[in-house]
Amino acid sequence: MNDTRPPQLQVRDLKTHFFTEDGVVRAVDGISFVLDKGRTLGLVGESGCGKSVSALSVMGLVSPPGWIVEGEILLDGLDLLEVPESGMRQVRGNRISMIFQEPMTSLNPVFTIGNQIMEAIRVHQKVSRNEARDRAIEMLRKVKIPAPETRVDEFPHQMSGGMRQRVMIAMALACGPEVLIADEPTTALDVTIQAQIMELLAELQSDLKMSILLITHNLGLVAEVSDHIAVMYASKVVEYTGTRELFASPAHPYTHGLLTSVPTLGMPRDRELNVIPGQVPNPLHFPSGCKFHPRCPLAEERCQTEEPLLEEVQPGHWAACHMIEGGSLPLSGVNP
Amino acid sequence: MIPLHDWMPGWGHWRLGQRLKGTVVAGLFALFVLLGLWHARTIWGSLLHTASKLSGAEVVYTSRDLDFLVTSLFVVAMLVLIVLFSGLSCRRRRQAEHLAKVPEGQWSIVWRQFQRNPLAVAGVVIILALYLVAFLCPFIAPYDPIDQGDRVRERLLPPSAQHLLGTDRFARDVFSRVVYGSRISLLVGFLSVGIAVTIGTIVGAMAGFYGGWIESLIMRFVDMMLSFPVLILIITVIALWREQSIWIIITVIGLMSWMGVARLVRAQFLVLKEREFCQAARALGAGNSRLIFRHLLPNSLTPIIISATLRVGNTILLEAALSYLGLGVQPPTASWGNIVYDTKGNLFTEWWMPLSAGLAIVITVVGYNLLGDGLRDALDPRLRE
Amino acid sequence: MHSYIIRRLLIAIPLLLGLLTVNFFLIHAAPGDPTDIFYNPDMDPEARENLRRIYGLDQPLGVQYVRYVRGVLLEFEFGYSIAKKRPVRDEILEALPNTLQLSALALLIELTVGIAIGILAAVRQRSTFDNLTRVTALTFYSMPSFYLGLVLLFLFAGGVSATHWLPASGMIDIVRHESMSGLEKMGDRLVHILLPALTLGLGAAAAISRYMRGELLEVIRQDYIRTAKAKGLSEKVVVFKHGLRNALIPIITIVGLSLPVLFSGTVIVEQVFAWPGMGRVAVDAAFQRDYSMFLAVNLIFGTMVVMGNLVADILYAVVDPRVRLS
Amino acid sequence: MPRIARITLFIFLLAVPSCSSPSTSTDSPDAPGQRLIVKEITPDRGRSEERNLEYEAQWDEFDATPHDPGDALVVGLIADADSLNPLTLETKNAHDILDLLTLSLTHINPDYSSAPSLAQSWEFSEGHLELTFHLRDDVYWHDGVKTTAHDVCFTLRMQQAPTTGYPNIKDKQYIKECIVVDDFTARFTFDQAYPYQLFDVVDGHIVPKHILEAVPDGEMVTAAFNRNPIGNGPYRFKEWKAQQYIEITANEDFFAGRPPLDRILFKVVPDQENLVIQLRSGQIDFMERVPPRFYEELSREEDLVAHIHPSRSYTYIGWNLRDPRFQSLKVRQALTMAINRQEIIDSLLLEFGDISKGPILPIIWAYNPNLTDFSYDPEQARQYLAEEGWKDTDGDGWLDKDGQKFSFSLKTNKGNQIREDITVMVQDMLKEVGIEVRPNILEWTILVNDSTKKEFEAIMLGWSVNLKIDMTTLWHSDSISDKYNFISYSNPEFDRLNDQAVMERDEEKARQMWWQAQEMIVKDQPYTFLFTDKQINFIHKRFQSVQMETEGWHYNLPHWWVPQDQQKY
Repeated sequence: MNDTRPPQLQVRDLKTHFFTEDGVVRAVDGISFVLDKGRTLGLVGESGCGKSVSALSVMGLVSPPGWIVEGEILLDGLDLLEVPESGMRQVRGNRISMIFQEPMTSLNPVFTIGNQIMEAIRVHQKVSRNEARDRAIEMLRKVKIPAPETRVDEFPHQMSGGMRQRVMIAMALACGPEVLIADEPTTALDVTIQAQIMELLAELQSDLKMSILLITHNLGLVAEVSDHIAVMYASKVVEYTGTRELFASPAHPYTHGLLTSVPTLGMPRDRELNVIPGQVPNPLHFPSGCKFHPRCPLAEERCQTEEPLLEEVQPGHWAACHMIEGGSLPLSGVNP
Repeated sequence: MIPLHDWMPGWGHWRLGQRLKGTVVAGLFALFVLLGLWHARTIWGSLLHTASKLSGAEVVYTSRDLDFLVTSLFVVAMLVLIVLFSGLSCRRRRQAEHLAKVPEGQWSIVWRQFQRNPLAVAGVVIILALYLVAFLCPFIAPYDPIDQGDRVRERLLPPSAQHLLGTDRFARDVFSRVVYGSRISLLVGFLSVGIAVTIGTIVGAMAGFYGGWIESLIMRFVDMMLSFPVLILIITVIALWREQSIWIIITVIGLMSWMGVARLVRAQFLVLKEREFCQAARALGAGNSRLIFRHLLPNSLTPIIISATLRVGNTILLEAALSYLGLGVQPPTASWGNIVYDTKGNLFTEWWMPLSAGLAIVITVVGYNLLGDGLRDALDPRLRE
Repeated sequence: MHSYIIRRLLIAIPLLLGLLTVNFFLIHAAPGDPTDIFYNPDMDPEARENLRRIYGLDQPLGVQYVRYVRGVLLEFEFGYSIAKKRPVRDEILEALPNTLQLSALALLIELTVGIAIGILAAVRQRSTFDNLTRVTALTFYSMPSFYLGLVLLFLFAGGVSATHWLPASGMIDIVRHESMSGLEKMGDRLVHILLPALTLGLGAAAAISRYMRGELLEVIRQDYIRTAKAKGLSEKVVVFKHGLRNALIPIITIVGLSLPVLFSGTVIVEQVFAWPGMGRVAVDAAFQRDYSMFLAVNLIFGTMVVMGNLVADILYAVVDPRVRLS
Repeated sequence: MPRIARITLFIFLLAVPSCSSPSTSTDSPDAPGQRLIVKEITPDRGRSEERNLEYEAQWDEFDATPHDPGDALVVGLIADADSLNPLTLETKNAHDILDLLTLSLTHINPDYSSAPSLAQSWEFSEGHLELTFHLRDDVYWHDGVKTTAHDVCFTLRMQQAPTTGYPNIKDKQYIKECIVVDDFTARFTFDQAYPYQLFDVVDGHIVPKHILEAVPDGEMVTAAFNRNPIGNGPYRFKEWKAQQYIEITANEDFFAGRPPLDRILFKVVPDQENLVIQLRSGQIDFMERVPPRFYEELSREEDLVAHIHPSRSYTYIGWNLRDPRFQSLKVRQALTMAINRQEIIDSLLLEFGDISKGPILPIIWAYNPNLTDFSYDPEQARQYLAEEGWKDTDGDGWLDKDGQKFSFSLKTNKGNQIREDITVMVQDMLKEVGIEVRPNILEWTILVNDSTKKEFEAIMLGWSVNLKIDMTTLWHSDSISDKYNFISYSNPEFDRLNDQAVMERDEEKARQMWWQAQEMIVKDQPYTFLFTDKQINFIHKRFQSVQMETEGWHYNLPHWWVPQDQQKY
C-alpha cells in the first residue's frame, strides 16, 4: 500500500474544548490526521480519549458548551470550519455522513424506517416521494435487508439491532457520501453480526468509492479493515501510520501496551497479557508533560515536564514520545 | 475543646472559608437577636405572667398568653440552638479536615446541584421565611387576629402605619390576620399531605410488593378514586357532614389525595424489586418487612419527597377553593382562603384585602413548587445537564 | 388496535360501577334526610311519606341501590331531583353540554398556549424568555382559580369602571340573542365563554408548558435527534418533526390525567362566572343534599374522566407505534 | 305570600338582609331624577275585610291611561327558582315570578287589604260561615281556555290533598269546601267564623284544572307543569333555562290590558359580587335585597335608583330551653344585655335596620310599642351571671360553674353573610363577659335537622312575620313536639291567651290580648331578639312609576314602563 492517493479529508491541529461549570474539558486537543480517497482510517483509543468528539467536530455537530477552538478540517481542500451552518447542512448526510454506536436509540421510534431514509434523501436531492421511496428500498436491498419492499414501512422497534444498524448505514449512504464516519458501528452488536456489518461496509466502500473514518477501541477490527491507523490517547494522536507498520513495530509505548494487552492466536500460553497500569487521566486536569507518563514504563523527568510532539520517526510513521531513538523503542523485542 | 470564635454564629464558618453558611447563620442569629430585643418586654412579661400563674396567683391566663409564652421560648431556644449549631458544625468541619478526604455523600452532591439553581434556592428561602412567620406570628402581627376594634368607628380603615393593610368590617387588623393565616395554610398543607403520603405509600407499597390480585384490586380502586374530580368529592363530604373544624378539612383533603402517591410508590417498587440489590437481599433470605423497610422504601424516597413537596402547593390551593365555597376553615379563625372569601365583597373599595391574602397564597404555592422543581432537578440525575 | 380499545373499554366498566357504588353509599352514610329540604311545620306527615315514596327513600338501602343501578344502566334514569322538582336526567342534559363547551375551550387554550410556550422556552433554554415564562407559568399555576376569576371579572367585566368589555356571567346575551343573526350568536357565545375559559385554561396551560419544556429538553438529548442532525436537517425540522412528535407522547397522558383537575376547576369557575353547567349543579346538589342529583353528577363526571383517559390512551397508541402493536 | 315562601326566602335567598337609611332625605316619589325612594311604614290593615278603594282607584286609573310599550327588564337573582307550579313552589323567587304569571282571587294592597283580581267582588253570608266570590268572565289561561269557578275549587281540592305537598296546607285547614255555584261564582264554606277567613281563602294562586287534573295523585311534586306553567296573569311564561334565566313576556290579551314592558328576564347569578358588578355595568337592571355593604358604592351610580322599604322579618338568637344553663331567666336576660344590638346594626346593617324588641314588628297592627327592652349593659349582665353562680374561678378568662366552663355553640345557616358576621361579633361581645361562643355555620338542611331534633345550644335564624297574627307555631307549648318551637318555650298562661286571641274577631280586644302576649314573651326572653331590617333595592332609572312595597318589590310591576326615547332593548 505504498501507492499514494489524494487526501479526501484532512484534519489539522483540531482543538475542541468543552467549557463546563467545573472547568474547561479539552476533549480534543490538537489532533491531525489524513484520510485518503477510497481508503479507511482507523481512529483507535480507549473510551473517553476524544475519538467521538473528533468525529462530531468533523460533522460540525459539537453542541454547547463544546466549541471547536482552532484547527482546520479540509474536505477536498474545502475548510469546513469556514463553511456557515447553512452550508454545513449541505455537507452533512450528503458529502459526509455518520453512523453511530447505538442502533437501538439512533432511529426515531415514531417514524417508519422508510420515512427516515427518504427524509435523508429528500433533504439533499429534489426527488418525488415515490422516487425517494424507491431509492430507500434500493438502499435497504443494498444493505441486505430481506424483503425491503415490506420492511420499508416498519418501525425501528420491529427490527433487531443488526437490522437497525443496516438501516442506519442505508440512511447514511443514501446520498452516496464521499466520507463515511463510523463511530463504533459494531460495539453494541454481538460478534457474528459485527463481522457481517464490517463486511457490508467493506463491500459498499468498494462500489461506492468512499472513504471511511472508522472509530473504535477494537484493535482487531481496525487491523482487518483499515489502511492507516491513528492511535489517540488523552485527546491527542500519539501515533499514526499504516496498519501493517503499526502492528509490526509500534513506536509509542501506549500503542505497544495496547497491542500486547490483546491476546492473539498462536501466542504462547505461558506468556501473560501485559496490562497498562493506572487508568485514563481525567480530562479536567491532565498530567503535565507527556500525558501518558504516569502509566509509562519508560517515563523520565523529561516526560513529566515537556510534552512530546508528533514526529515522523520513520517515513510515513509518526509518533509522539521522547523515548524513541532510531524509530524503535528500547523495549522492542517483545513484539507480538 | 472548641475555640471561642467558633461559638460566634457565622464567624467560625467564615474563618473556615464557609462564607455562605457563615453569612446565613449570622443573619439568622442577628434576626432573632433583634426580635428578642424588640419584644424583650413582651418576652419578659409573658415569662413573669406564666411564673405568677404557676405560683397559683389569681391571674387571667388565656390561650393567647400561652401562644406568647411558646413564641418567647421559641425565640430564646433558637438563639441557643444557633450558637450550639455553629460551634459543633465548626468542630465537625475541623475534624473532617484532619481526616483523609472522604468522597462526598449523595446528599451533599444533591445540595451542590440544588445551590446551582437560583429559583430553587428562592423557593427554600420563601418556605423557610413562611414557617418562621408562622412560628413568630404573635411577634410579627401587631394585633390579635380575631380581636375586633371599635366596630363602628374603626371598621374598613385604609392602610396606615397602625394597620398596614387596614381593617376589615369587624375592625380587625387585616395584616395580623394575613400573618396568622400563614399558620392555617401551612398546617393544612403540611398535615393533609402527610396523611396523603402515608396512606399512599402504604397502599402503593402493598400493591407494588405483593402484586397479583392484591395489586390489581388496589390499582383498580386507585383508578376509580382518581376519576372523581377531587374538589367535588370533597365538597360533598364536607357539605354532607355537619362539623367543619379545620381538622376535618385536613383529614378529608388527606383522604382524598393519596392516590397519586400510591401509584408512584407502586411503580418504584415494581422497578426496584427487579434490581440486583433486592434479588441479592432476597437470596440472603431477607424477610418481607426487612426487604420493604431496609431496601425498597429508602430507595423510593426520592420521588415521594418530590411529589409531596409539589403536592403541598396544590393542597393549599384546595383549602382556598373550599374557603371560597364557604366550606373551608370557619370564622373567626383566619386562613388565607377565608380572608379572600371574607373580603371579596370589598373588592371594589378595599381591594387590598383580598389582594394581599391572595398574593400570600400565590407566593406560598410558588415557593413550594420552586422547591419541588429544584429538588427534582437535583435528585433526578436524568435531568442534570 | 381494536382489541386494544376493547380491552380498555372493558376495564372502564367495573371502574364506573365502582364510582356508582362508592358515592351512593358515601351519600347515604351522611346524616340528614333529603326530604328535609321540604321542611316546614305545616307539612302533613302523609305528604312527607308520599315524597319519601316518590324518591324511594322508604325502601331499605339495598333495594334503593339495586333500583338505582338498574335505572342508570338500563334506561339512563337517575330518578327525580328533590330540589329542582324535575327528573335529574333533564337537569343533566341541560347542564352537561355547557360544561363540555367550557371545558373543551379551556382544554384548547391549555394545549395551544401551554405547548407553544413550552416549546419556545425549551428551544431558548436559559434565555430571559425562558426564565420569564417559567416564572409567569409558575405564578398562574399557583393561583387559585377563583382568585384569577375575580381579578379578570374585576378588570374586564365592569369592576373597575362602570363600562364592561366582556360580560360578567352567563353564556348568552339573554335579552338580545333572539334578534341576532347566526354569526352574531356565535360571537356572543364567544365573548361570554372567554373569561371563564381563560380562567380555567390558563392555570392548566401553565402546568402543560412546564411539562412540555421538560419533555422537549429530554427528547433533544436523544440519539435519534443527533442522527437527524447528521442527515443535514435544519434545526427547525429537527425540533418540530423529530423532537415535538416524541415530546408530545407523554403530554397526552398528562392531559388525560389532568382531566379531573379541569372538572374540579369548573366547579369554582362556573360559580364565579355563573356558567350554567355541571359544576354549579354539583355545588347545589351537595349543598341541598339532593341525593339523586348528586349521584348523577358524580357519576357523569367520573364517566367523563374515564372516557377522557380512554381517548388519551387511544391517542397515545396512535402517535406511539411502540404501544400500538404491543 | 305563603309563609313557607317567606321563610325559605329568609334562609336561602337572603344572602344579606337589606335596610333603609333614615339619614338620607326623602322627597316626594314623583320628583324627577330622584335617586332615592324610602317607603315609610304603611299601617297594616291585613286583618280587616274591607276593601281599600284608594288603592283600587290608583290601579284603575293607571290601566286607563296609555303608556309607551316596549323594552325589557332584566332582574338579577342570586338563586334559581325551584318550581313555577303554585301547588309545589317553595322559594320566594319562584313565588315572585308566579305573581306575574298567575292570578289569585284577590291581590294584596300595600296595606295588606285585598283588592279585586280574578274575583271582581266577594261577600260573606250571615253568620260569616260562607264566603262567595264573583269571578271575572274575561280571564283566559294562556292556552286560550277560560278561567272559571271550576279551576278555583279544583285548586282548593289540590291544596288540601296531603299528597300534593302544598306547603301552606295549614292555611286551608279551617275551610270546609268549595262549591261551584256557576261558572263564575265560587262559594267557600267554613265550620266556624274566625279572623282571616278571607285571607286563608285568597292565599295562593289558582291553577288550571284542565291541565293538572291529568296529574296522578301524589305525582304533583314532579309534574312537568312545574317547569312550564300555564297561567292567566299579565305575563305569560316563555322560557326557563336552568341556572341561566327565566323569561316571561307581556300577555297581549290580559283583561286589564297589555302591561307596558315587553319582556321580563330573571337572570340567575349565584355570586353576590358578580351581581353587583352587573348592576353597576348595566348588565342587569334590577337587584333585590342589595347587601348594605354595597349601598354606598351603588348609590354613587348615576343610572341607579334606590328603593328602600321595611321588611316583615326579624333576626334572633334562640336559646335551647332544654339546656339547664338557659333555663335560668337571669342568664337569658344577661345574654341579651351582653349583646350590643345597636352596634350590630350600625356596623353590619349600616343603620339600615332597627332593634326588634319582640315577636311582632312595628309594621303590624298588633305591635306593642311600649315593651320593656333589655338594652346593652355588660356590667348588669356580669352581675346577673354571677348571681346565677357563673364566675371565673380558674382565671382562664372564661366563666365557669361547678367546673363547667360557660361555652356554647351558636348555630346558623350558611349563605347568609350578615348572620355569619353576627356570630363573629356575638362571639367577641360575649368574650367580654367571659362566655365562649363557638360559631357553627351549617348547611340549611343540616341546621334544620338539628333544630328539629333540638340538637343545638343556641341557634340564630330569622322569621318572616305572616300576615296572619298567630303565635301558635312558634310559642305554643303544643308546638314543642312540632318543628318550629324548637327552643321548647312553654308558658301555660301564654298558651291560654294565644288561643283566645287567635279566634277573637273583635280587633280591639284581640290587640289587647296580643299586647299582653308580647309582654310575656319579652319578659321571658326565650329569644334574644336582634333586629328587623330594611330592604334595599336598586333599579335602573329608566323605569317609570315603579312602586316597591314590603309585600313585594314587584307589587305594581305590571305598571312599570319606559319612555320611548329611553328604551334600551
